Amino acid sequence: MEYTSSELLAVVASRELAGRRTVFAGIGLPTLAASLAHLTVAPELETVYESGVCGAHPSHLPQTIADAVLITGAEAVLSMPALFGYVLQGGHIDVGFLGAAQIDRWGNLNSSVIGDWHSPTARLPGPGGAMEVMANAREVFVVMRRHDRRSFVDELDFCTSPGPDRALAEGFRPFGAGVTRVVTELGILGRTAPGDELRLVAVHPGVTAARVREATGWELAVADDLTTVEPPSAGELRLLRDDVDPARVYLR
Amino acid sequence: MEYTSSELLAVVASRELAGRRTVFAGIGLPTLAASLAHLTVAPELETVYESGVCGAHPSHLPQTIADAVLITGAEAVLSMPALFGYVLQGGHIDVGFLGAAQIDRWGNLNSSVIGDWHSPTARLPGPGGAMEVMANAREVFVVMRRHDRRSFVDELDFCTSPGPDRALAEGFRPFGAGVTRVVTELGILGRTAPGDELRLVAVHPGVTAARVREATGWELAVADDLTTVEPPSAGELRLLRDDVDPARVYLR
Amino acid sequence: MPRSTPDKTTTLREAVAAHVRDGDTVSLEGFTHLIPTAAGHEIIRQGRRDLTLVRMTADIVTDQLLAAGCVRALVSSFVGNSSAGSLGELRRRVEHADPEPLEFEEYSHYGMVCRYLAGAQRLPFYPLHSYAGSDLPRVNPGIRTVTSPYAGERVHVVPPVNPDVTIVHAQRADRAGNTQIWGLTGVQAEAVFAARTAVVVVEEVVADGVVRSDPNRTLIPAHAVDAVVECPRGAHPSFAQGYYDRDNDFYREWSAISAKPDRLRAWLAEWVYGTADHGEYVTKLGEGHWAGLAVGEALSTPVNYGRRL
Amino acid sequence: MPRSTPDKTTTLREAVAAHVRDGDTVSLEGFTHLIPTAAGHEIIRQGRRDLTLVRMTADIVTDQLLAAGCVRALVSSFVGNSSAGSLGELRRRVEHADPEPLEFEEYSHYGMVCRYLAGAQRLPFYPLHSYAGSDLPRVNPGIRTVTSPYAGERVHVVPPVNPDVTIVHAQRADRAGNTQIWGLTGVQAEAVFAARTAVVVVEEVVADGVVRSDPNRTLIPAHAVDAVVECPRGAHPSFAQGYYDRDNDFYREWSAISAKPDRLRAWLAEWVYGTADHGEYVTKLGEGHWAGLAVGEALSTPVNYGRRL
Repeated sequence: MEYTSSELLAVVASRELAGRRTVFAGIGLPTLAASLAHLTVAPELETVYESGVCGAHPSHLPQTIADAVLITGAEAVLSMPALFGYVLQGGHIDVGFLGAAQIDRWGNLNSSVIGDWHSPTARLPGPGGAMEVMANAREVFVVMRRHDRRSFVDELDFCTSPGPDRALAEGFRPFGAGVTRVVTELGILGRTAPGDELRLVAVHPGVTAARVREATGWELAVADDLTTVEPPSAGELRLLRDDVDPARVYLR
Repeated sequence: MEYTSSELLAVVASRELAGRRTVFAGIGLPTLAASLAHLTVAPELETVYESGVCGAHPSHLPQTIADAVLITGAEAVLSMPALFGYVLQGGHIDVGFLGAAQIDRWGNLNSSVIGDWHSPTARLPGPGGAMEVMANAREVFVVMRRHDRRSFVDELDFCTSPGPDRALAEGFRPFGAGVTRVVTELGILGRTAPGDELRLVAVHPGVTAARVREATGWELAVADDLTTVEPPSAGELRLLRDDVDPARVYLR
Repeated sequence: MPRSTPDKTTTLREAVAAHVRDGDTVSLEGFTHLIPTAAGHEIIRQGRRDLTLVRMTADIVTDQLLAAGCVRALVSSFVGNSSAGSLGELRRRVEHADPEPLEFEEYSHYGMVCRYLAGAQRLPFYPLHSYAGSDLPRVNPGIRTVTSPYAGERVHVVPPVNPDVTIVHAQRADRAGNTQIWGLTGVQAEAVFAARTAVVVVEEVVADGVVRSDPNRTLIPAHAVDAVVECPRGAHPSFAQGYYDRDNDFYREWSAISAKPDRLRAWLAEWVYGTADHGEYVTKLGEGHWAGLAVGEALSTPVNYGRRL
Repeated sequence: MPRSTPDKTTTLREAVAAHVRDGDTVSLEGFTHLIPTAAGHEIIRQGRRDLTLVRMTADIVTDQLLAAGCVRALVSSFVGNSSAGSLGELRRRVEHADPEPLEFEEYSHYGMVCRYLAGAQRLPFYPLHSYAGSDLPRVNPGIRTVTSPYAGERVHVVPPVNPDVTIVHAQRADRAGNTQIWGLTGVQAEAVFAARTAVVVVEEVVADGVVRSDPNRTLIPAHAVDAVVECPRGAHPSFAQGYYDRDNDFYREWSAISAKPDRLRAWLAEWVYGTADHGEYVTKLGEGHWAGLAVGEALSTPVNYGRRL
């Protein structure tokens, strides 16, 4: 079956949620991935949103992390002190999904500025809760639609959300593993523990390691056991199209 | 009109609530005083209970600070982090009512032990939230039914809830004024600011300053303008008996 | 024995006139849900200047306050038009000091929450784990560290924020200010408790009995509130759970409106300066528009608080 | 798209057997309301030893656990039989080490709340204003100070508490553990979030739809809960708002029962060891007794969560 880039990313990310209990999801691809995982590899997965929603059962696919349809019928809606303090900082999140404008080889993220913080070329939205997700989730998955040298950089313009290596370097003991998976249009980068660099662990069908290295702003290491991503199955695609996003809110 | 000691104390304490917006009340005489004040000197007074209840409108006189009748029909019920953190420590309480086993001349209170803390002669209930009320209410009223040398002591066996003088001596800037009024079976002791000792400011009809000094464990100072407490009026007693405590739960 | 509750109801015009002064630190909270837009518009109409605006998610109403020249400094953790695009005025001021510079203090979401928590609890600081390794403390001297007196580890801290005035929007309150919110409750209670003065704007001022039938729903008790304003649909283009839905089209439109300074100012002239109050703004949008944001019914199952027999 | 929620329901016997081990730090919370008495009795029946019991208001169930020899150490902020009198066993152990000593760590109420707050938030300490000038820090080395990195003032701090297991009682939960509490909510959510393992005992396990009709009422989300136990009337002699009233007579009676070691032990033999489970305890009390604690109806006014049209 044919599939789009969005469908590929959603399916690949959903598979990574196998066996996880709780996921902190943003809107768009992470929500698609979590919703598909409910139907496939992680039926009991509890999706938690920054807005305070735990265990959403929305009637429609949500358009924001605070969409009214996420609240009606949810299992719990918590205040932000409880959500950020007890749930996230308390260590209850297995996987957090994040995006960013820039990522480096250790999985540090920039979502604040392009250029100098004091007089930026481009002012981006900033940290939001990403810094908290990075510091407190057991691991972080990054989904980046575009894989190019503007986003996969040798050096961040600004480090908004630091991985555990930067925390350790400043003498703080990190809680989680930081970014362990980066899913892009070209393949999957992986990393297991503080000290590790992100390495190319899988490519999508038809993509070469050389092409991924070319699109990456640092000397990207390639895993010895580099694999090719299993394409979305007919079953996965059917669930995604018919059950998860029948109105094609995010699937294009 | 004749009146009991409980009625006298409740009426005298209620008058002290004139013009106050919020009172942190325990059960018994403080609740009677606050309830009477609603009907007399402070109609808009909001009564707050340690249990989390704000603005109670009970159907029956409550028997504990957590009585179910305080919750049904209340204006708000808060969690303990909100009650202690935001309301009390946040500085929203004008007057807190406290009792104690021992009080000294600066209004420091002991509710923990008689004797040594490590091997006490009598283990008392301990701080509860009294320490928080003392530290965070703008002022504290103490109601002590018995006025004798066992309770009004030269030196506390243990200081559970310290007034602002002790905080200052340790280099902490206190928030409230500490104990400003002590209402007893013999009269009223008063104190206005850190550094002040409690002084006898009023006696009940028929009580002499000498008798109060005799019942007090330190050299009790007497105000130059010592007054005699105005006895409960017929109106106050009627409200107390007919409207506040018709079942005679606390009025004996 | 019941107290007679004070009546703090007033109009938005009077509340802003009485409680928001030039130079004030003003907190407007509401995380996507219940954003106090009507209050922001009234601040614009009354021409307040030199405000320090404290708001976790600086979004459309922030861009409008900036464009109207009300704001000297912004304290925030997310400066974007949700997922719908950019805030044009904010970006011009930050990127080009156009038409004037903007002082900007950046925190993370939880950093902002903790600033309110410290403010509400009268604490000198509040600890959190967010900033270890980030560049943010390098550009924000407000973010510091403290060493634990137990195992000796360091932890980051943020300072309290105590706004001169906090304004929040809610579904309902009684006339004394006991305020009930459902759906996303965000950080509204903490922002109110942290403030020296608090104004609550509500969809409905309801009878005392409605509030008292469910005291656990009261997130903000009366003693923390100075003024209560009834202002239906006052959160548009954001939403009020159970009252009206989010105007997602307007969010998308705002990216285009705010991209051009002239177009943004024309919008303000028409929709804010050109309306006497929020009632006119609501009417101007038209009932057809509101019909598109209408929501159906999904009632909570009542709980029994019990009654002594 | 909806998840299929896990089923965590079990019996009190199984929950205690699985989650409470000798030597554990066990938190039982509930401030006057919703005291987890049935869970305490089951711990006694199963003969746990050397527990460190963490409980703000150490009251009747604490005295019973002490008398049954389950508790080595107590962490508490109020050790009394509410306003009804004394806890005989606790006083004997503290005043006379009779029949054995009791390690006792004393905090104030808010100090305990802050210990749970620190535990729930994985913080190394939590600051508060309560202890300045008190003798308590002299006898409790857990209470320390930190200097603010802003104005330089000192503030007291308490350390986190992270119980091995927290057990709370609540009105209702779904089978996954989404727990709804109304009336006094105390510090139950924080005690659960602070714990490594959490057991929720409820008056009723309800259908998912009941909980989901009012998600703001859920104070404890499923992911924080390991076991859900349906145990009606499990809070007696305390109360469950809307279900049954407080047994004030029993509180008064306890002061007499606990005054004499023999009488206390006879009470345990009859009412705890002599009943197989809480169901038998409830039956033994008799329907006449329960009729005296019955409450009438005072329903909350439903709120509308809204539905997309």
